[in-house]
Amino acid sequence: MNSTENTSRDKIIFTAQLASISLIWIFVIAIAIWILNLISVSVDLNDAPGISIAISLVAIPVFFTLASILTYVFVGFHKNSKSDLNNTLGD
Amino acid sequence: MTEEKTKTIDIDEALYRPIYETGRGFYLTVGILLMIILFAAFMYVRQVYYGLGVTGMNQPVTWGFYIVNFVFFIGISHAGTLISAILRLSKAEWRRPITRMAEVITAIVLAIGGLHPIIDLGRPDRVLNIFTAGRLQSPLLWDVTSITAYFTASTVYLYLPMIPDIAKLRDRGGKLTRFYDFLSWGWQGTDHQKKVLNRAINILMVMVIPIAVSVHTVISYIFSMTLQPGWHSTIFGPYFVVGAIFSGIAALLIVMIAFRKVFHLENYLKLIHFQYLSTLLLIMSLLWFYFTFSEYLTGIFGAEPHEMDVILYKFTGPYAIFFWSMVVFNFIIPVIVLSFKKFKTIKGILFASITVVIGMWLERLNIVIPSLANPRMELGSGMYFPSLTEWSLFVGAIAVFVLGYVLFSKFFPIISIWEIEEGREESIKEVEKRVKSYLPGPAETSD
Amino acid sequence: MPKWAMVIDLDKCTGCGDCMAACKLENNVAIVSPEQTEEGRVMFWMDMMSVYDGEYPHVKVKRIPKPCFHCDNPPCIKVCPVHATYINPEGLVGQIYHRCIGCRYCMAACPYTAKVFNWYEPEWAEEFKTCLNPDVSLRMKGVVEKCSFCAHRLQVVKEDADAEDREIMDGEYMPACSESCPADAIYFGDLENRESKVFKLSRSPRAFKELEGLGTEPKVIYLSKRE
Amino acid sequence: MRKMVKQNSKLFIVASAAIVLVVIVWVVLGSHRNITQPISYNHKIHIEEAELTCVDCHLYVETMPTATIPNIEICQDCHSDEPMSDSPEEVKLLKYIEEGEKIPWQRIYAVPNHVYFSHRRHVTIGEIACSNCHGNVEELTEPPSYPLWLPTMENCISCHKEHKVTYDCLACHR
Repeated sequence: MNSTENTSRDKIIFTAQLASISLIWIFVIAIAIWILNLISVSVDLNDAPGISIAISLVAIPVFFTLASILTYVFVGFHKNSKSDLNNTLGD
Repeated sequence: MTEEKTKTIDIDEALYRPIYETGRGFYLTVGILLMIILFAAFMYVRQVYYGLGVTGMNQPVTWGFYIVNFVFFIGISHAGTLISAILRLSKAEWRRPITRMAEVITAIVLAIGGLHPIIDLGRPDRVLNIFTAGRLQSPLLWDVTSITAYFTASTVYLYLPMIPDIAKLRDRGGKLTRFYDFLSWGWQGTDHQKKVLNRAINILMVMVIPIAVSVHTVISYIFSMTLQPGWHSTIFGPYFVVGAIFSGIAALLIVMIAFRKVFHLENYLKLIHFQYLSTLLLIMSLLWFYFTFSEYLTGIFGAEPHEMDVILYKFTGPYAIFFWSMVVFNFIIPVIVLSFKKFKTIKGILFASITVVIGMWLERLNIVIPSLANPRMELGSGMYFPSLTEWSLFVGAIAVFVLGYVLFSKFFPIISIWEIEEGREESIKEVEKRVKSYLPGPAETSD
Repeated sequence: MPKWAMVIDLDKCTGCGDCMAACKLENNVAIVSPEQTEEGRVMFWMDMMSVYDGEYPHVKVKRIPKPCFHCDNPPCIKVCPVHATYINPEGLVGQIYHRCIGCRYCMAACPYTAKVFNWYEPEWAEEFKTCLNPDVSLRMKGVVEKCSFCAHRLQVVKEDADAEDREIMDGEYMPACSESCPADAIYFGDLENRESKVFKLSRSPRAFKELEGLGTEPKVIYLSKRE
Repeated sequence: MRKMVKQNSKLFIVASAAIVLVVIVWVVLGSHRNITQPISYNHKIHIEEAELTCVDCHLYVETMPTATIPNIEICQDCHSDEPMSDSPEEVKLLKYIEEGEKIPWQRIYAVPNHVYFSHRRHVTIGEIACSNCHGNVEELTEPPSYPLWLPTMENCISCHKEHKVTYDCLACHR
């Protein structure tokens, strides 16, 4: 943490972690878009739109919850490590 | 602080060793597995090139090994997350060395099982039609959604409890530090981080159970939503879930016994773990029999002619051998082995688990093929012989599973180190406190 | 909106198999080698069921032509994951070969086993290739196909009627099987049109449908005095 | 460090923009497979000076599913031994006629075999002008080198929806 090389390495890893988190969000949003697209197709063709909407109501929140849990963990870890740093510095 | 750390590392050195020491056996195993997988891949490419004619499927038996294995592998996947979530949720302390192994089974097997319907497609080049023009009314789409959800959930559920262990590997230095640093998400083991992680795991384990149940229910719906005799049954949902957990526990036991032997984990996986799990296996075996019995009894009692055709075909037709060996493997052998203390040794449990896995595979076979072979119309019954392509893809799928497991164990500890530590440090006190809270306190005297 | 239906008079049917041949030629159904047929991969859109009653030597054989039943409540379309099989407003159950991903779920779900699959790339003998019907597209390996009630003929008939600004006449739209039947046992027409022959025959006391109890409401109606 | 990330992000944006550009160029160029006809036929002259209409040469447009591309049998009704103009293209045509050889026209509009497309349905019954799909051919002084309107399923369906006519699969698929 003292050497500049170390911090730059940390930064790269941190951005990679951020990227992986955003990948999960992209994945989840892609699934939501996909399901919404299927609903629009089923409405368009009048092909059991009720069932499609019912399934989407269950499926989409599940995916979003999963992504939020991951984000919560990631943010939770980092929020703390900063305050911890301050604490140790303060001590 | 540092002294304590080195101490604990010394204690659990056996768990780190497989990651840092690579023997010739590892390369040999990986090489053999890769060869099997390559051959399977070749057979698959051949199938894509020539068409599904290279399999043994035909009319009316339009589904064969691929769908059987699909249901089978997804069933095995329930080992994992579901067992580990239930054990975590019920605060069973003996879970600690088991959960990780179970979760890994889930993640790998789900990926394999989820690919099987694609292998089964006549036009895999058009698989994207599902995304552009899918119909959510079709049970196949329910499957796509629920398996994706389960795969995501179980991967997250595998990953989160692994973070502290990854951080340990990162702190050890040596190979792949950057990789572990990336995966450890800045874990420092502070109290706040522990709180966050525990909360996330708690939410996940509650979430994972209904998702897991939904997955196998939905897979049973593929069959029970049709009008075919032998499939169109309301019991299929719970029946499949029970069967899935049943085969999952058996697979978990096999994996545990294999790793105990290869990695010398006798200190972690003790006889008591196997006995507890095998008691669960015994319960599931009885439950499985109960469901099977109800299924066939309602069919036979109602005696609807087409239903009877299928049942008689299963009992006495060309597939009778598979039906009866399923009963022996799934019920008679496990019940005999697991009911008597004399047989309930590691070897006995291994034997029972292997028969259960085979028996559950036979059950999937008995569900898929006899119904299709006996169409309602008067066309005579069909026959199905799997071809070399189907066999090699089956073996290939198993090889992918073993390879995935072996590679996982090369990069990550197969037993959750921090949870073992936590068990040593905290849970003895906590359990004591918990048990005390169950017990009646000193009688409150009136006045 | 018309509702196309077929009536097959089993009392008239001689079981000659002409409908099978006509269908095969009209719809470019692939000709499967004897070895593949042995393995259960024969392809007929119009199949012929043989039902044997009694024991040798007193065997009674019933021959029943079996096309796709074009159910009003088709079990196959509910399970299709990609909208490759569907029912159109005129009651025809269509199969769109270029949409089909070959999962064969519809085949597994069809209680009448009316669908066939292209296990290999479809093949014809050299002499046959010159007489393929240009009005019907050729299928490719890995897709499901089935009797379409010769829907390509309806496209032409409809256009003729529209050009002359009139309704389609009874008997104008006829699938190949119905047209070629030497015993005149296969009728085809509009079930909504009360004047049509099919409507009248469907009300006959001899009329019955296959597996009526399943609620699939097939639009192929059989006539028979025998049980 | 941040600077580096910023620079990298710039690089990333530039790289992705380049990829997108390449894809667009590829799609645009790839879809227009330029076709040169054996004779550079001038639609404009034939319509304005010879006062012909589309149907005069493209027979069966109004009565049959498939329209025709005129060949020497039709051309020679007007173009006989004497050239009518000083166009070098007419010389080519006269040579074809003299030798009784068919002009090897290249077809640029085609629907796949599994689609039933009828000109009569669209032109006579639906009363759709030729230019609706074929573009303003009347103004062209040389033959189009690529289809002005691609007969893809999306294009067909969007037009069918616009005109509120059936887009049932079996109306076109066969």
